Order: sequence, then structure tokens, then C-alpha cells
Amino acid sequence: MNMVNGIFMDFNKLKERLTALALIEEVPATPPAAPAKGEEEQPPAEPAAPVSRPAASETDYPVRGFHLDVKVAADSVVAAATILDEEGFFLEAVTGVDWIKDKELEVVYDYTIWQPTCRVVIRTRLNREAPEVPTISEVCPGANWHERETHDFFGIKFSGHPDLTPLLLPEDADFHPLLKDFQV
Amino acid sequence: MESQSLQSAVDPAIVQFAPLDKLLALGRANSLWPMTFGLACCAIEMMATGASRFDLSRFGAEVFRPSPRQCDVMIVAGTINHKMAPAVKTLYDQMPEPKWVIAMGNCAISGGPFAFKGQYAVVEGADKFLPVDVYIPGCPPRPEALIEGILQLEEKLTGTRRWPRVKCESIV
Amino acid sequence: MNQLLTAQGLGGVVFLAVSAAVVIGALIAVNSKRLIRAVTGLCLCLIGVAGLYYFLNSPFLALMEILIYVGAVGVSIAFAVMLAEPRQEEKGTRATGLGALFGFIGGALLTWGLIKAGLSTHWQRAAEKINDGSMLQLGKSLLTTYGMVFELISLVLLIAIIGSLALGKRGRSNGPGKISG
Amino acid sequence: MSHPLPINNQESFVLNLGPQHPATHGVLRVKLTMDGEYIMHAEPVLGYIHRMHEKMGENRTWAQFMPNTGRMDYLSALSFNHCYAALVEKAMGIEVPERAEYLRVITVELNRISSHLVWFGAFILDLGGFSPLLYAFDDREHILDLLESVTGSRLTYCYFRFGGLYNDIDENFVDGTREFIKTMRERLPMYHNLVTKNIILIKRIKDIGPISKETIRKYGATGPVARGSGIDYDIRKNEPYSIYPEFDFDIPVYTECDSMARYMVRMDEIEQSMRIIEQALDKLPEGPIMAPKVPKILKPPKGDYYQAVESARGSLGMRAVSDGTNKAYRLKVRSPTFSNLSLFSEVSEGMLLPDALALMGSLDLVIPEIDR
Amino acid sequence: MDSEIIRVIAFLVGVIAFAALNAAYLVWLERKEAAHIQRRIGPKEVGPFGLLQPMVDGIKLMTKQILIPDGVDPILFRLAPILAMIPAIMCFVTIPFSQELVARNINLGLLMIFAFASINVLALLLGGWASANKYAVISAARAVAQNVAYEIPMLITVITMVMITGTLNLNDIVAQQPNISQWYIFRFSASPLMPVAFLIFFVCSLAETNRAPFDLSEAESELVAGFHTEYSSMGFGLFFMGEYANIVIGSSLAVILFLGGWQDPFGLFPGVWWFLIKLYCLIFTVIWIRWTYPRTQFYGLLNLSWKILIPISLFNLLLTAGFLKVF
Amino acid sequence: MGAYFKELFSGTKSLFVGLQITFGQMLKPLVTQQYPHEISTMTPRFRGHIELIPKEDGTTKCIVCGMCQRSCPSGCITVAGEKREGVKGKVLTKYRLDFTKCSLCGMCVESCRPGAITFSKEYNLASTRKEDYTFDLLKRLEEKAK
Repeated sequence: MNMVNGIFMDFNKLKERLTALALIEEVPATPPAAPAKGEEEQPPAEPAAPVSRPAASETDYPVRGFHLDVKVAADSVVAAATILDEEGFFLEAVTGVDWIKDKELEVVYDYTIWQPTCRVVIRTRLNREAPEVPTISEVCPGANWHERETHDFFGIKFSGHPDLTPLLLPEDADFHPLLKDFQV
Repeated sequence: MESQSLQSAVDPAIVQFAPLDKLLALGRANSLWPMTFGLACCAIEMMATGASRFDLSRFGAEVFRPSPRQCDVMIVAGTINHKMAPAVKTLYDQMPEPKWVIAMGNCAISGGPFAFKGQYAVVEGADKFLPVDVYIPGCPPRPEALIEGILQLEEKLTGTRRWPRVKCESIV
Repeated sequence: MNQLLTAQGLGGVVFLAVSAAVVIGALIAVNSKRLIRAVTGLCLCLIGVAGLYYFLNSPFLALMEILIYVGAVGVSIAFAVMLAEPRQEEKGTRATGLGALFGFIGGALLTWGLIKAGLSTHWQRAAEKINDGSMLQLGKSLLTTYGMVFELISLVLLIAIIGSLALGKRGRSNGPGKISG
Repeated sequence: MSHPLPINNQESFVLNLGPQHPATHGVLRVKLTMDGEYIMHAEPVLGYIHRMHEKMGENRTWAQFMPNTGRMDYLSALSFNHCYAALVEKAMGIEVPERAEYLRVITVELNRISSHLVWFGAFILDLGGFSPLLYAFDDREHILDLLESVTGSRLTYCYFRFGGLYNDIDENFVDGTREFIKTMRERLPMYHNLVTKNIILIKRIKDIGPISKETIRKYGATGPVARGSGIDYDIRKNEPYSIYPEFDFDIPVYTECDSMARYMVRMDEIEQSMRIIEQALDKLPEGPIMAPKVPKILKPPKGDYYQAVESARGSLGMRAVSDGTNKAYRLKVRSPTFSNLSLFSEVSEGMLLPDALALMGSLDLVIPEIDR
Repeated sequence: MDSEIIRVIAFLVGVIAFAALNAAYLVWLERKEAAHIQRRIGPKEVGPFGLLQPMVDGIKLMTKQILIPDGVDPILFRLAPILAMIPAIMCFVTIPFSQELVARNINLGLLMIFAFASINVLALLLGGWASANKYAVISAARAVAQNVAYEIPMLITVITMVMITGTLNLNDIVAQQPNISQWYIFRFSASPLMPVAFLIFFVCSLAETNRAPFDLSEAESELVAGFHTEYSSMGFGLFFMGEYANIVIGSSLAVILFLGGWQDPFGLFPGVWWFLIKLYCLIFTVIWIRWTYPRTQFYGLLNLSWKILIPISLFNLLLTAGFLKVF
Repeated sequence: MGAYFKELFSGTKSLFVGLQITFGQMLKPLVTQQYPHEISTMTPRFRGHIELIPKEDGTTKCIVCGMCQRSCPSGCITVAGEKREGVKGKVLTKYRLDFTKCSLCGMCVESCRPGAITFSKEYNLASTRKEDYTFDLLKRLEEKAK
């Protein structure tokens, strides 16, 4: 416990709760997003990835800058956001990373809390061809703009989002500049 | 491009009176009202130029008008991107003739540091769609440079320079 | 030429101008397609009327006319129109049939009556000076001789206020705008 | 002729505030749906000064991105410098010499004061007072002189380097800074008498734009905006970085939640920053300003890194994803104003236009930082 | 030719010239004063002390293109600036600059000024409305509401003054205050609240002329340029001249009603210079106020009128009536 | 009622205090620096556009290593050199600076090992031609040497 020196009593509880979420994803056999989204066909291709990294890991804060790194399935981000919201966390940012070699897009949610120092990163990986993840803007209204921005830059569809029109790009923009294969 | 825009909307008088024209030019040159229009970093330097230390008002150019209808000069202070460019163009079109444009800062001149190959957002220079009269390089230019730009514009209008030219100290 | 340049002659020109203002203003007020222009016409007409009062040696009344009718009534009507302007296209169509007939007859009767009255009246010069503008005189006459007129003026103002309120209210009560400030 | 005002059956009308409007501090556009002067709905439209900073982070080397950091938030450029430098230092495991850390803190805090001064002036300008802006700019010029003598630029600094600083201070800097603090301490009461205690200003911003604690949390607002709503959250204290733990300073917190509280927080922060600077000047050690061995070509090990600092506007975070090459794989900037502004829509509902602009002014917007 | 006509024409020309020059040099004064408050120099390079700056601005404004934007009401749009200027000039007609220097010394001078000043708001209203610009419309609406609200305390104060002076003739009012102790601002025998009445009148005249801190209709940070957002060239220039002329009229009235007009404070050398000195001191204060305070909020403005100015001025009216009856 | 008058009084007082302060400021000395008439000297660190530093004989110290060109984030520097007989290393033939893309970050000056370039003190550039800012630094150096 190098990072949370006893201030944040609930850290372990939080970790447990998040791990419970994350574990679902680690079981390769479970098709996570099947009932909600018909076209999401990646579960067969998925199993290779999650084995290599633990789903909810404590990270070395002085080196990384955050305490808890949780990898969840796409449809668990709302549950994760709810848990963190209940614990008093707030959303700092949502962003994407284009892992073009893995043919995946990663969505990263940064959470932090006012009083004890604790930063939690929730991440989920999506299929690059049809990236779709449920919106958390119901839970944290602040995510609205962050998700719009991520949609601008990566073309990730946040299902259930009230308004995904370009935020930073021109209103009629149909390109996603932060994709690695983006060209003018 | 520049001269054409200057002449376009104001018809030349049928009878020309040279002294009157001169007076007119002098009048316009000494009463350049800029638009309250800042885009980015350079806008802060533009404000600083209007502030007490540098005091643009000495040249009668401190009357920053918020409405383009009452402005004479548009100081493009900052980066113009593709989303903003139509708005800038509209603002320019809304200004009554005669009107001038000063491109302040590297971004307004050529896109500055944001003009790299493969970029998707920035208009590489205000002169791509506006007739720019004076260019002031810098990132951002010092307030003195903006004053110098205004003086350059006055020189362009009247043909003479009423103020001393400032020579910068050499590095050697 | 010289005739014109005397005070009398110039006065005549101004009188004509004032009368023209009344007529033109009235025509604009009636015929304009845009309400706001009609209001402007009305104001012009009222200013003209004020001028006429001035020629009748009643400067007090003239100024009051401007202050109350142009300054207060005109502005409040214009304000109300602005707040809840029915679009200019919505101006009522021309009356047809029976309405037009009655309108025509009414107008004709009125004109006839006015002409008749004008012809039969024995015109005399306006009184040279009703009062000298001193406050005492003014106050006395306002509260005694002209008490009724004074009250009527206030009634006009009241009507103007209520009218603008009604216009404004109708304009704003239709939609959903329920915001408490 | 199409007329802007509503006709009978249509109550509201849309007012476009911006992209060029004196109140939006740049090129923000706010689509206002108004009923008379009441705002029914406000929708900020961003992106008018989007400058691809994150894209540039990916196609420039780690070192070459440094000038960009000075241009995101041009009012507190050094905070961004600091955040980025600290991020890469964290990733590379570079130890910064103590003197460099002290100088970083001094310059960042000076920059914070200058940022607050500009905000102060611009806020009062929003409220219609002009002279305080110029007084504030007057004081700011002193700071700019100091910083220019060290960094060479007036506004868009590119002063920090991985492992230290571009160059050391000159001999006049310490005295000049002390002198400045002295004059600033004399000026602050003047500001308070002229502005803070002015009845017109109090009427304009007291109880205007209340933001509840919960709204702050839901939208992730930070910085003086959060501290004006009674939240004691400042990265300098809560998640100490650099050498901030060595200084004795307070975090001003006001619980009124209104624009006045946010105003007071910033005004008090000027004093606190001066305290930090004084202590740092007293303790300023001798020594090198660059870490001894910083590789010429930086290649941080693979992985994610996050660094947060307290900029003048709130919690500024940068997330770098490195793939082990000399360029960032992904560089995300979490700008404080982005989150701070996102609550505007909710809070401004039902407010009068001038009040909403007072609220907007109190959020301290720097648009290029929002749009990046 | 009739000498009366020559007199009237001479005064008309004089008044217009005064209004125009005055507006030009008030702009200069405003810019210079603002500059010095902010420790700047202000216009300096054009002519000595920048004295030619207003001329240069005038030349420029007059030769600028006049833009009539699409969608405006062309007639009203052109009419409004003229309408802003004419009543202001009319008001000058009856202002006594000195005992002799008055175009027409009419008995109802005070009333006349208020009558014509009330037209002024119509100009803003029409200008704002005709511009087909949302900011201009909002601004016009604000201007009207503000004018209506402040007309009341102003008129109540004026009525109080009329009760004391017993005349509407401005020259007579001035004649009643031959030296400083008899200036109405210090005439405590009429009402102990006279300085307050002056203050109310002054505040109201600020509000009536849309000057800071009541410049809601020109609130730059809210409404761009207010009702003259769409006006360019001399349209804007006329609005400006009208505004400054109104400031002069408001300040002149304050000088005449409270500060003894063209009378020497010591009762020795009355004359036009005294009037001008007092007038420009007041205008100086008006400008000084503008560069000191932030703008009031709209309901703050109305609150000030309804909750503070009107009750106090009414109280003052009653008090004065009582004093008049008793003494 | 008491609060009403109290606020009225304190409010009025605050207004007068404000007037007093601005009047006080009016009496203080002006701070304006009249630019074309009075010139401020730039600090030694001032960053203008870059300039080649001449040696005593007026030639450049540049060794055409190209480090400045490579380190420049915006790519505004183009350096060209050629081998000449009898001279060790390369000789600079062209040093082109496109100042309009520069962000004055100082990477070039920092990376220059021989210390051949530095920031100039040109703080008041303004021109009606954009081309004026594409400097040929070598030419400038030669002109200065004359």
C-alpha cells in the first residue's frame, strides 16, 4: 500500500467493488455485450487480451500518477461510474486511445476525489470497426462534453448520449482526427 | 489584392482635390478604430497595448468598438481555424469601407506553429481569405510591434511617416 | 420674398409645415403596413397637433401634448408593439361588404359634419394670452376651470397604460415561458 | 424582413452570443434560448479556436511539444509548462534539482498572480467597469517584466525543460520580485476599496450564479470555481507535487457558492501566491538548474502516465500514453475550464442575461484552453 | 429682414455648432479623462494635446461608408439618428447660458426641455427596433424601461423645485439664486433635503442619458453596442452627438436648478463663463463616474428607482410642501 | 428599516470612496512609455527571431550540423552547407528562417553546440509584406559585416 497511506478507508472496499465489475470481463467465455448490441461480434476475438493484464490493479502512484487501474467491459462503464459516483468521486476526463495494431479503441475514464488522494482509471476496449460504449452522462452530467469530444476525435459512439454533434470540430465535420490512420 | 479591396466600395470622386484627399487620408490614418475582437494569445497582448503602459490611445486608435459597423481596422489577433474562418469573414464583410486588416502574430500570418503538414484545423494565414494590409510577426508580438503595425498602416494611408523609426539594438 | 422673411411670413411657412405634418402623420398612421411605422406616424401627427396648439397661443398645452402624447403615450404604444408585435403581414385585411359600407358612410358623415361645422363657425382670433405661464395661474386653472379636462388627460394615460399592458400580456401569455426570475 | 423578436405564438428566441462577442473572452459561442431577457437554455458551442494540440502531441517529439503547452492557456502558461515537464519527468524518472523546483514554483506563482489579475480586470470589464482592468494590467506589467527577464517572453512561455529550466534567473529577479510583492500588497487594498466594496459590484455578483457542491462534483469543476462553493480542493495541497509541501500557505475557501465567492477566492489567492513566493525566495538554494543527465532523445517506458497540477483555473491534468518511442502515442490534456464551463448550461437556466454573463465571467474562461 | 428672425437663425446655427463642437470635445475630454484616471496619456499625437483628434474622428466618420444592412426598416433606420439629434438641439433653445445668451427665453422653459427630452427615447426605440438586430431590440427595450422608471423621481424632484421657485422660466430660476448661499442646493430653508434632491436629480439625469453606471442600453459586454449596433458612419456619429448633447442638457438643468446657473457664487460677475465652468465641472463628474463604477444590474437599477429615489423624492416633496406652508 | 438605511448609507459611502480612489489615481504620475519617442531596452534574454552570431572577422560560427533544423518544432529553419576546399568541415551557404512559423521556444538556440545562433532584439517588426519575414540570416550577417 504505497499510495494510500491509510487516509482513504474505503480504498479496499472500492477496489473490491470495482474488481467485481472487472472480473466479469476477465472470464473469456462470457459474452459481455451480446444482449444489448446485436452487431458487436468481438467476444470470440477478445479472449487473447485480458489474460495478460490484471483487471483491477493497484498502480505505483509516484510513477504512474494514479492509484487504481480498472479494465472493464464496455457495458460495465455505467456500473463503474455509478460505484465511483456513490463513493464521492468525480469524473476528470474521458479520452480515447487508438490501438490500431490491436484493431481496438480504448476509452479511458479518469476519476478522482476531493479529499483523500486517490485517482482511479477505468478503461475499456472497443472494436475499432464499430466502437460503441454506453454513455455515462446520466450518472455524471459532466461526461457529456467529454464524450462528445471523444466522439469528435475517435468516432466512438456513446449509445444513449443525448447529443453527439461535433463539439470541437466544425459542425459538419465527419472526420476523426486522432485516429492513427487519419489523413487530411 | 489589397489595393483592389481598398478601392472597391468607395467610388473615386469625380473631381479630385489633392489637398482634400490628403486631409481625408490624414483623418482616416489618425482615427483607426479597431474591433474588439480577440482570438487567442495575441489578443491579450492587444489588450496590453491598449493598457496604460503602451497606450494605443496616443494615436487615437484605442476606441475598440464591439460592433464591426463602427470599426476601421480589424486586428486579427490569433489563430483562425476552419470553424472560425466564416465568422471572421462575416465580421470583415460587416465592416463599412474603407477598412483594413492587420494580421497580428504568426498564427494570423501563416498559421504559425500550428501549420504543419497534415493538420486539419487551422487556416494558414488570414491572407488566405482577407486582404491583409499589415503583418506583425511574433508569437505573440510585443505591444510595441502592434503600435509599429498601426504606424505602418498610417504610413500606408498617408504616404509619409510622422513618427521616428525605431532601430533595434544589434546583438553584436 | 421679403414677405416670407418676416416673422409673420416665416410663421406662415411653419404653420403650413405643421399642418402638413398632422395630415401626413395621420395618413401614415392609418395606411402604414407596419405597426411600428404607424406609431411613428401617430407621433408625427401628435407633434403637428402640438404645433397647432402653439399657433393657438397655448404653449403649455403644446408642450403637454408632446410630453404626454408623444413622450408617454407614443413611447408606450411603440414599446408594447415592440414587445408583442403582430407581424406586419398579419395586419387586418381590408374590410369588405357591409363593414366597408358602414365605414364609408361613417367617414362621409364625419367629413360632412366637420366641413359643415367649419363653415358655420364664426372664426375669431385666438385669445392673445390665456395665462402668463406662472405656476399659480396654471395650478388654479387646472384645478378649477379645466379640472375635467385634466382628469380626462389622466384617463387617456390610464387607457394607454392598460392598452400596452393588454398588448404585452397577450403577446407573452400564449407560450410556455414559465420562468420565475 | 425577418424580425428577431418572437411573435405571438412563439415565446422564445435564440440569441447567438459570439463567436465574436465582448463578453465571451475570445471566441466562445453561446447559443441562448431566451424569453425576454431570461435565459431558458444556454448551450455553449466550442471549437472556434481548436488548435489540434493533442494531435501535435502525437507527431512531435516529447521535447518539441513544450512550446504548445504555453499556448493552451496563455494566461497561466507556466502551469501548463510545469504539468507537462513534470509528466515527462515522472515517466522518465528524472530528478529535478532543488533550485529549479524553487524557481519553477516562483515563476508559476507569479504567473498565477498575473492570470488572476487579468481575470480580475476582465471580470470587472464584463460588469461594465473599465478602469480596474487597466490598473490590473498595470500591475501585471511588472510581473511580465520579471518573467520576461527570466524567460524571454511575455506571455507564451516556454521556459521549463525536462529536468530543469531553460536558464537561471538574473541578478535583478529576486529583488524585483520582492519589490513587486511590496507594491502589490499596497495595491490590493486599493482594489478592494475600489471594486470589492463597491455597492454596485456587490449587487451585481452577490448571490448570482449559485453553484451547489453537488453540481461541482457532477461536472468535475475544480479550482477557484470549486473553492467558491466550499470545496477545499487544491492539487497543491491535496496531491502535492513539486515542492509545494515545503511552503506554508492557505487555500482560500468560501462557502457562499455565488460569483462573489469565486471572486473572493481569486483575490485571496493572489495574497497566498505572494506568500509562497516570499517563502521560496527566502529559501531559494544555490545549485544547478538542470538535472545532470537528461538523455538527448527521450523515450519514456511504455505505459500510461498522469500528472495533475493546480493551474490558475483549476486542476490541470495531462495523460500521456507512451509506446516507448520518442513521440507520445497519445497525449490527453484535461483542461480545467472545459469542465468548469460545462456546468454553465445547467446553472444559467432561468437567469437574466447580465447575471449569466457575470456567472460566465466568474468561471474565468480561457477559450484556447477549452478547445485545445 | 426682421431682427427677430436673424436672432433666431443666428441662435439656431450657434446652437447646432455648439452641440456638434461640444459633442466632439466632450469625446476628447472623455478620452483624456479616462486616460488620466487610468494613468495613461490619451490622445496626444494628433495636434497639441490631441486636440485635433475629434476633428480627425469626425472627418473619418463622415467619409465612411453608410451601411444599411439587409433586413432593416430603411425609413425608420434613417430616421432614428436624426430623431436623436433634433430634440436635443430643441432643448438647447431655451437654456440660458447667461442672462442674454438664450435663444428664446420662454416662460415654460423647464416644461419644454422635458417635453423634448421625452422624445429622445423614441429615437432609441425606433433605432433599436429598425435595426432588426436582437441586441439592438433588447437594448431599446431596456432604454425605454429605464427612461420610464427614472422619469418619475426626476419629475417629482423637478416639481419640488417648481413649487419652491414658483416658475417654469429657467432664467427666472437662475435669477433667484444670486450667490452661493442662495443656490437651491444649499437652500435649507426650502427643505433640509435639498442636497439630496440635487443628488437624486443628478442620478436621474445620468440614468435618463444612459450614462454609466446606468448604461444598460449600451452595455458593451452584454449587448455589443446596444441600439446602435448596426449603425455605421454618421448614423452612429449622430447618436453619439445626441448622447453628449443630452448629457449637456441634463447637466445644464442641474446647474440651473441647483447651482445658480450663470450667477457668480459671490454675486459679483455673473456671466456665461460661470455657467460653463459649473457645467463642465458636472460633466467632468459624469465622466469620472463612468470610469469608476461597474454597470448596475437591471433590477438593481429599477430597485434604486422604486425603492430609494422615488420614496425619498416623494418625502422631499411633502417636506417641501410643508415648509412652504409653514414658513 | 434600519438595514435599509444602513445599506443606503454604506452603499453611498462606497461609491464616494470609489470616486476618491480614481481621482487619486488621476493625480499620480503617468506610467505610459511613449513608444516611438521613448524606447525601452529589451532584457538580455528577450526572444526575438534568431540571428547568426558573427565571429570577430564577421563570419559565422555555424558548422552546418543541422541540429537547429531538426530540433525546431515548427520546421522554420532550413540550413544548407557545402564542402569547400581548404576548409575544415562544411561551410554555411544558406540559413533560411521562416519567422512566421516560429514559436520562439528556443529549442534551436539550446541545441546549437557551437553557439552560432542567438535571439535578436528585434521587438517591433511590422511590415506590409509577408515575405519580409522569411529571413536569409546568412545574408543579414554578411550585410552587417560590411
